[in-house]
Amino acid sequence: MPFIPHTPDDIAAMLATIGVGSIDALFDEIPSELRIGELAAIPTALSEMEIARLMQTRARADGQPVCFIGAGAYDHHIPAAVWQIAARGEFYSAYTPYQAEASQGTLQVLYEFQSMMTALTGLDVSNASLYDGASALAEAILMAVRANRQTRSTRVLVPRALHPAYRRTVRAIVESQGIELVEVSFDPQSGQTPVAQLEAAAIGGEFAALIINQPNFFGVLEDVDVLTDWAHARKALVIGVVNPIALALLSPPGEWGSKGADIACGEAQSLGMPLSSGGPYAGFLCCKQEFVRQLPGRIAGRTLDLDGKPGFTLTLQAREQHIRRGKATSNICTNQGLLVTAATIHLALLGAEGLERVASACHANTRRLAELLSVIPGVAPLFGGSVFHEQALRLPVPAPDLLDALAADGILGGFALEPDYPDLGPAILICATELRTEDEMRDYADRLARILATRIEC
Amino acid sequence: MPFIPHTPDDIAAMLATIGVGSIDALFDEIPSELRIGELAAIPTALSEMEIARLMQTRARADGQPVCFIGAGAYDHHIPAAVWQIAARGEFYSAYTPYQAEASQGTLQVLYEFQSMMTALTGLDVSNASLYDGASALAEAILMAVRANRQTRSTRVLVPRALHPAYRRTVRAIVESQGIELVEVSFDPQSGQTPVAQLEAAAIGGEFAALIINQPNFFGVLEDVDVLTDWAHARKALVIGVVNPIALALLSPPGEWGSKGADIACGEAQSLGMPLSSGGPYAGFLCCKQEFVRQLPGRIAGRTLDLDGKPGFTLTLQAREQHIRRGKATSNICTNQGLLVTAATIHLALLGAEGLERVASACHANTRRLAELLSVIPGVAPLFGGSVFHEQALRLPVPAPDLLDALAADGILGGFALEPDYPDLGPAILICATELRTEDEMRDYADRLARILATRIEC
Amino acid sequence: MLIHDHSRPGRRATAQAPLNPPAVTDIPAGLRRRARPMLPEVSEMQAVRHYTRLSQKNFSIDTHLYPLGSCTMKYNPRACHSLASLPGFLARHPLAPDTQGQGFLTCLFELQEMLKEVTGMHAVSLAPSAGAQGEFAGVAMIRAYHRARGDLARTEMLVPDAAHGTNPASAVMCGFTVREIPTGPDGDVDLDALTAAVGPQTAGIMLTNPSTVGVFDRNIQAIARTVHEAGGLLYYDGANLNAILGKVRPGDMGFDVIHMNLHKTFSTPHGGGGPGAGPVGVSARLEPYLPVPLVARDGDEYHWLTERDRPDSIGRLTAFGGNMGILLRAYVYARMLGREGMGRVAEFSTLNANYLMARLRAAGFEAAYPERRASHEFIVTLKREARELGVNAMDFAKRLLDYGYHAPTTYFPLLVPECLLIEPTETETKEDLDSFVEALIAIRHEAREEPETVKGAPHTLPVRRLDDVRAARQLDLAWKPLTAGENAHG
Amino acid sequence: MLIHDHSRPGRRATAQAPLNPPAVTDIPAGLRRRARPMLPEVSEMQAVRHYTRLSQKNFSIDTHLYPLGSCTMKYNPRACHSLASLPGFLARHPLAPDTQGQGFLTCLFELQEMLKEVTGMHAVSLAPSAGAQGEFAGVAMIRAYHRARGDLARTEMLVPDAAHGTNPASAVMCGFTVREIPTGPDGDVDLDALTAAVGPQTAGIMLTNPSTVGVFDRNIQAIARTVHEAGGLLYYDGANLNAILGKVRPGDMGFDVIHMNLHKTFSTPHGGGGPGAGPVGVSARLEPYLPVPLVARDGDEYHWLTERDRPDSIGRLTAFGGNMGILLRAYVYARMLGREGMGRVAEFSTLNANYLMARLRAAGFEAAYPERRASHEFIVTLKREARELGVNAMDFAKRLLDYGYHAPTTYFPLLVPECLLIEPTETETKEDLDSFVEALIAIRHEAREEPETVKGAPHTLPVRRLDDVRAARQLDLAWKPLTAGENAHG
Repeated sequence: MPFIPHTPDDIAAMLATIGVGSIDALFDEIPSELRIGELAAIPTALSEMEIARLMQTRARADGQPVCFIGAGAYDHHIPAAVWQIAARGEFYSAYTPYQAEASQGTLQVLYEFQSMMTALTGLDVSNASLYDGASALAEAILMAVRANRQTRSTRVLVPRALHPAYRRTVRAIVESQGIELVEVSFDPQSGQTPVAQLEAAAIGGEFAALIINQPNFFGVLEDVDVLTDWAHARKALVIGVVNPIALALLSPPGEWGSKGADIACGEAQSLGMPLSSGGPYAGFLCCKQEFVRQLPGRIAGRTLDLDGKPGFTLTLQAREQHIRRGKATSNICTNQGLLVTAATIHLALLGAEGLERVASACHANTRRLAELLSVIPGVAPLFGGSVFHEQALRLPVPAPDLLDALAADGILGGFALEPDYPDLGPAILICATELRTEDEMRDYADRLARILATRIEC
Repeated sequence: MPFIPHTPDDIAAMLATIGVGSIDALFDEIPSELRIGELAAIPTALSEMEIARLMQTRARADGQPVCFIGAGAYDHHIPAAVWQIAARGEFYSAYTPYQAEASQGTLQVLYEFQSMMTALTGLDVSNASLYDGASALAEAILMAVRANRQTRSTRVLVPRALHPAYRRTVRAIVESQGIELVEVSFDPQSGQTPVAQLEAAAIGGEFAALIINQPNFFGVLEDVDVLTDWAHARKALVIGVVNPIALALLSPPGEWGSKGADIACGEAQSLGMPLSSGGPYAGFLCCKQEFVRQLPGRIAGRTLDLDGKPGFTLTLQAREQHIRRGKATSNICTNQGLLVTAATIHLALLGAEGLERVASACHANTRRLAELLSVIPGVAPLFGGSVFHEQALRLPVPAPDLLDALAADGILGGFALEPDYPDLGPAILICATELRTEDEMRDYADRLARILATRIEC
Repeated sequence: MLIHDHSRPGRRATAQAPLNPPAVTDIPAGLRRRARPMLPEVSEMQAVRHYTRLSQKNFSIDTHLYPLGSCTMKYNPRACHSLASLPGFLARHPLAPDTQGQGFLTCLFELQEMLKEVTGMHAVSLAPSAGAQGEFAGVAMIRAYHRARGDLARTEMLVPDAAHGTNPASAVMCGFTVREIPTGPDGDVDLDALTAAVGPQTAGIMLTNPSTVGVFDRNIQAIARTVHEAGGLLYYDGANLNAILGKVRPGDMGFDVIHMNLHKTFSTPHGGGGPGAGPVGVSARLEPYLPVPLVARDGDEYHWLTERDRPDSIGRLTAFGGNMGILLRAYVYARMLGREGMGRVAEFSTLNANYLMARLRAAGFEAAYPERRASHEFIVTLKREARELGVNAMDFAKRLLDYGYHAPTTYFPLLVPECLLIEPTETETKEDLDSFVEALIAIRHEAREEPETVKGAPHTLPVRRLDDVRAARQLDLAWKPLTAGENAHG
Repeated sequence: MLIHDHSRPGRRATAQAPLNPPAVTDIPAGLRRRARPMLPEVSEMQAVRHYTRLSQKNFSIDTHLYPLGSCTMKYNPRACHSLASLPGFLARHPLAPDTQGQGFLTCLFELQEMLKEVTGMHAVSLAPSAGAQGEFAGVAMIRAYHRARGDLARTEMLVPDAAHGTNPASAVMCGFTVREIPTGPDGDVDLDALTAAVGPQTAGIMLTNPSTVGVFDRNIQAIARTVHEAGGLLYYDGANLNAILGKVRPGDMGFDVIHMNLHKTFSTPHGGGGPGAGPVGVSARLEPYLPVPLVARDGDEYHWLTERDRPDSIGRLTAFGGNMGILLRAYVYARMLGREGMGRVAEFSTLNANYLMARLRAAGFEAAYPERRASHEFIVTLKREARELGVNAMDFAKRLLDYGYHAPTTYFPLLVPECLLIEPTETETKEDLDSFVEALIAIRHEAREEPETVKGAPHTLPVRRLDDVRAARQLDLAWKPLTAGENAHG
């Protein structure tokens, strides 16, 4: 009986104390016709040694290709200390800090995380994380619509240059609450979202919020000050969707335009979370002080104990589902605590200067890779705007097949853009983080050139 | 400055406090002609990301072949919990528990380890480990010579069926102390060390101790009761060299013969320590109560604190070098504390019944592998005696080349015996632990048959 | 001390960032940050020491009995962590082709299959990132189902008063109004009230069974009949699935859609508040609406099904489809339990709960539903102690911390006054349960003899009782430097 | 509680052993064990919880300032652990062919080369498993050298009175007699005494420089000359190498053989008492005697040299040639420090020591060698406090634990009364050193005002001061069951 400590003596003594003859008797209130027999479709138990062998075989099968995909999840260096500490039993196997006095470790980590995210975004407050960047944006939208008392509109402007999966996630989550998402096109030359397109989208009337992503899905930098001021002039709130590594270099949402964005959210995966096929990651969500009571999710606060000593506790619980039930700001119950722990340690190890080095190295590597690839006939940058650490490239042949061919060589060559943006023609989005070496980038360029040479000949 | 926390402000303030103008001035007592410049042969610093990439490449180069080598180091399952806990900073980065009150974690682990080793060996006391099994045997010999007040001999009988590397290690360590090692042959049919050979070796006069290894290097089980009584009848002490996994099945040294072995030692690697190219492992050393003051190495004891509460401390330090200096029982200072921590957790997870299952599975797998290989023409068991989890096999062609050919196929086929035992002819020592599967063993047999078919044809 | 208090300008963990990256020169100045963010500047050892010491301030499964009702704080096998952390899994980009993830996809597919079998549902999606997101997905599927049938009048979701707060919150998020159904005095749903409440406006009912009062609703078949006959669907909140794993299946009880909390029943780590994972299972009629992605099998190949393959899906709940590493942990756990181990989870968690309830009752504590079998949890009400001794459930809970036990859930469910919801789980030993009983007896004794000791508890933890009111009124949610300029060169 | 106290007959961590191994039938009954060994029988969670909680009872680098003189308790970078634990390294059998270990052998070869460079020695063997084994190997090489030259009269090893106890013990293990050389009042070796002691019987001298009194011996060149002229060799005990790394090299000082403690200078984990690693370096004339195995390079291939290749070697010190995983950790550390980082180790460990000494002196504590520069460590003597206040060095040490600091080394070296040997290492911050000073000042104040508080310390640890005399007199070295029969079915 793996994980079950009961000895035959224990069982006998416990049943005697309860006053029943068998464990089975404890289920006697369940209608007997509902009781099941053997679960035939479930295999018999494996020992740890056996499951280890199986998982090792499967993990090896997945290989370790050289990754040039970004598109919302990034292959960064994670300091060894991050997970050696985050995986300590006291963090790993604790739950939501319902008993604050017995959870000061977790609570202080959450408070420090919140502090770091406000420093990065330039906003006043942060929650203690949400499921991921996309669902954080959905919550940000719900929050903005609740918070915008000036327009009372349920329309939200969403750039088409926002990550397609984010747009899909947002739709799935917010549309059932009667929110209307209005799409805003981008400029096919620069890849930016221009004011003219905003004007066009806003024709339908007032709107509660504008989403600005910086950099946008194409890696291109938006003119955030102009966009922010434009939205504020129309009484809309501004939601910034930002990359935390980019924030080491880029103007923080809190300083966009003359008043700053109202809400900022994004994906914290870049801060110490392995790619892990898509999760677990963590979304972050920050806002101006005035909206704090609309902020969903767990929030840790600093307070005093009976002796006047500082300590930490979950606060503003009156917003939450376990108190307000149907009237809560959200149904959210868990956060991504373990990932927040990793992100907090990660940020402590990097500091602002380390984060800036990472950002600079990613930027340089992506520029270098784009340069190497753009030498190949038919390959060229798709947009003219400045980028952070991703670059869209035009291709002479359809991207999906090409990427499959590269993958067979152990190279993940990028993200195929045409399925989501057929109007752009064959194109990929590439990313070279600080982990990529000159050799790896040259190897990619060589293989791409060779594959394209074959294809174009045919 | 990785790992150095000093800021320019710190440095300035510290130098001012000391009253010097530069860090360099702190070295002004060192003759200037001794001061060196750049260490040209040392490469420039790597970041963690860079050294990680390098080490990953190198580790991958070493592959993960299927291992059928034993010969003193064994490929066992290690529960995930073992190293997740042993590598916790509080165990990993603490030192020898000189301040007992601040080291109760380590000290209790040592005490529990000692308790477990005495239970396994059937002896009264254990130390808290030595470097490895071979050096533990050297210390056991030194100890036996000191402890045997009846013979005052410095001769020790060493079976030739003891691991060749153990014999070499013992020689390097004890011969400078005037100890004479007398080799005892084995029976070429059974692989056992017979009494007749002991008698022959003992002709030269009294001897302080007899070494008995169970199983012996060939995996063969010795007739330990007879050997023990023979030695005791000649006033010699008996040193058992034992495998801790085998002790789940085999009679413990403390019960050998009518009086039991006096000392037992061995290699604890099988108890939760990765193969790791040969170390770090841990040697164990146990003895009867009467010899405890001759036992070298750290020993933890249970005592009481000022309030009468039980606690643990290093004890019998009067034997040790930091007190007795030139008169100490040994120069040993460190033990293998971290490995002992792993072994203790490992044994707690397995218990006696789990250990017995492991031992049984190893035994069955090795028997099965020997059966599969012995079907191949020219391959046959070398000895007739019962084995634990290793088996010597006669081969039709020299072993070293054959093993190289298997290694190229990703199979570590065993240990070549003829370099150490040329009189045995071409032969290997194989081992199949509980980790080996029927498929792996069949695969080995198939490949061996194929390779031999080619060789014998030629 | 905060990590910020260890910070000094110019201090760094140098090894952790690229050593000499080229300067960035081609980003317009107007888009650049003016001052570095005020992140802590510490050495590597300072960070390691700070967070190691912080961790020691937590209670956790690995250190303490943690009988937090409705949270199933059972042992998290360490192998689940190490095997989900194998490099091949950890390094895989979510947008890597399926061909480069067959090992990973095989595990997920088999997990889907196992969850189907153990719940009796027709199909499973692993996408939801937590129980609450599973609830949202489940209710959204109910909505999609009625809409697809043109049954637009069904705007009301029935929720028992004992339900988790997430239930009504999720229903509202999906655009439903909530009608509360009372719990009867025996702990089962009040059937008459339910019958009165159902109607053409009924979209469905959200039920936890065993419920949050710790009993299995004996009328579940009648409830299912009543709701189904009214045209509604049944939603199963899997928070308490641990109590019946391998014994009874929600699908067999008549549920149309369920979510499971893998961080409860399948022992993935709670991680200080998450991540969870909340797969949803559905009956055949709801299958088209399952959230994406799903893993499909095609001969020996596994691949993701996405929005393109599943046009009726309620959609995508996160950008990359879920807490994959958590799903792998649940998979490893499920394979180690195996067929024969699933039922043992229910058996021994139920045995432990009933034993603990029997011992506490024998010691004079009042069970909320003494005439009922406990499921894997049960409620003790301290209303008598509160009245007679002036020491309430929260005081008992805080004092338990001093005895080295995490407190049970307090003041939930809302319908039992001064309650402790106690869930020992199957991985705790009899002797630890016995010690827990002794602690509660000792605290009650203290409550009589020296009530201030209990009311002032805890006394032995890193902090004493914290002022939650102050926390909410004088909000301090983030460290701020004393003056904005001080750290500007940070 | 011992793990044995959690044990119950029949309890197990079932997942951890093969589920159904065949019974063993072919081992003669006479060789079989009659009763199972009395190992604890616990569940997996019980083991995890027990050892996790035990770990929390330790002070360690990851949790505390640990200024243990002569032990160099510096930060152990976490990358060293994870990179030495890569599966390719961990799974490698020691007897696997060299062709299947090129990655591993490359690292070791490069480590040998780096250690040569940083010590100024001609050749290095990584074989010794710890400092003491390195000493043994070093002295054995000195013995082998003299013997090979037929110089059999050299039976005496010179050892300063301040030396580590391992020095005389190692010399004796190699068959030498030990003659002690006094330390002069300024902390340097008494040159006159040395000159008087050397002669044709002198095999060599074992020196630590900087010495254990925390100063660099300014006469090292004269010492080398004196011993060499008498025909003896110089042995360097590398315990204090941290103080001079990248600044001065033992080879340049004239040493013939040295050992290094990688768990000190190269920051491999101390692990609660080990494993260490004690590579030895030698001048050219001693190279033939180096312990095996050694890594050699042949073009692009690396391979082990063993007894067969090195007939004059003093031999093998462990069965498989050393603490390989520790050597890998040292390699990773050395590469992260790099050329430029080696000297910084000496600079900042020396800065920290001198700063701490200056602050303590300013606070009125007495340094043992106030007129000297501290090396990376220094001695404070509390003989005045002991005399005037009746509170001795051990009391100060124990009380420091209550203040959250591991104590310095106490009562070593033996020649300074009531001494604390304090080594802060380069990885501690100025502010932590300042707090340490404040703690010592506070304790001295307590020693005046409430001496019993200090003499009764520690007060805040898991146990109070332990009775070492009782431990040695009433030996309790292993758990034993109450009666032999009780657990026989265990």
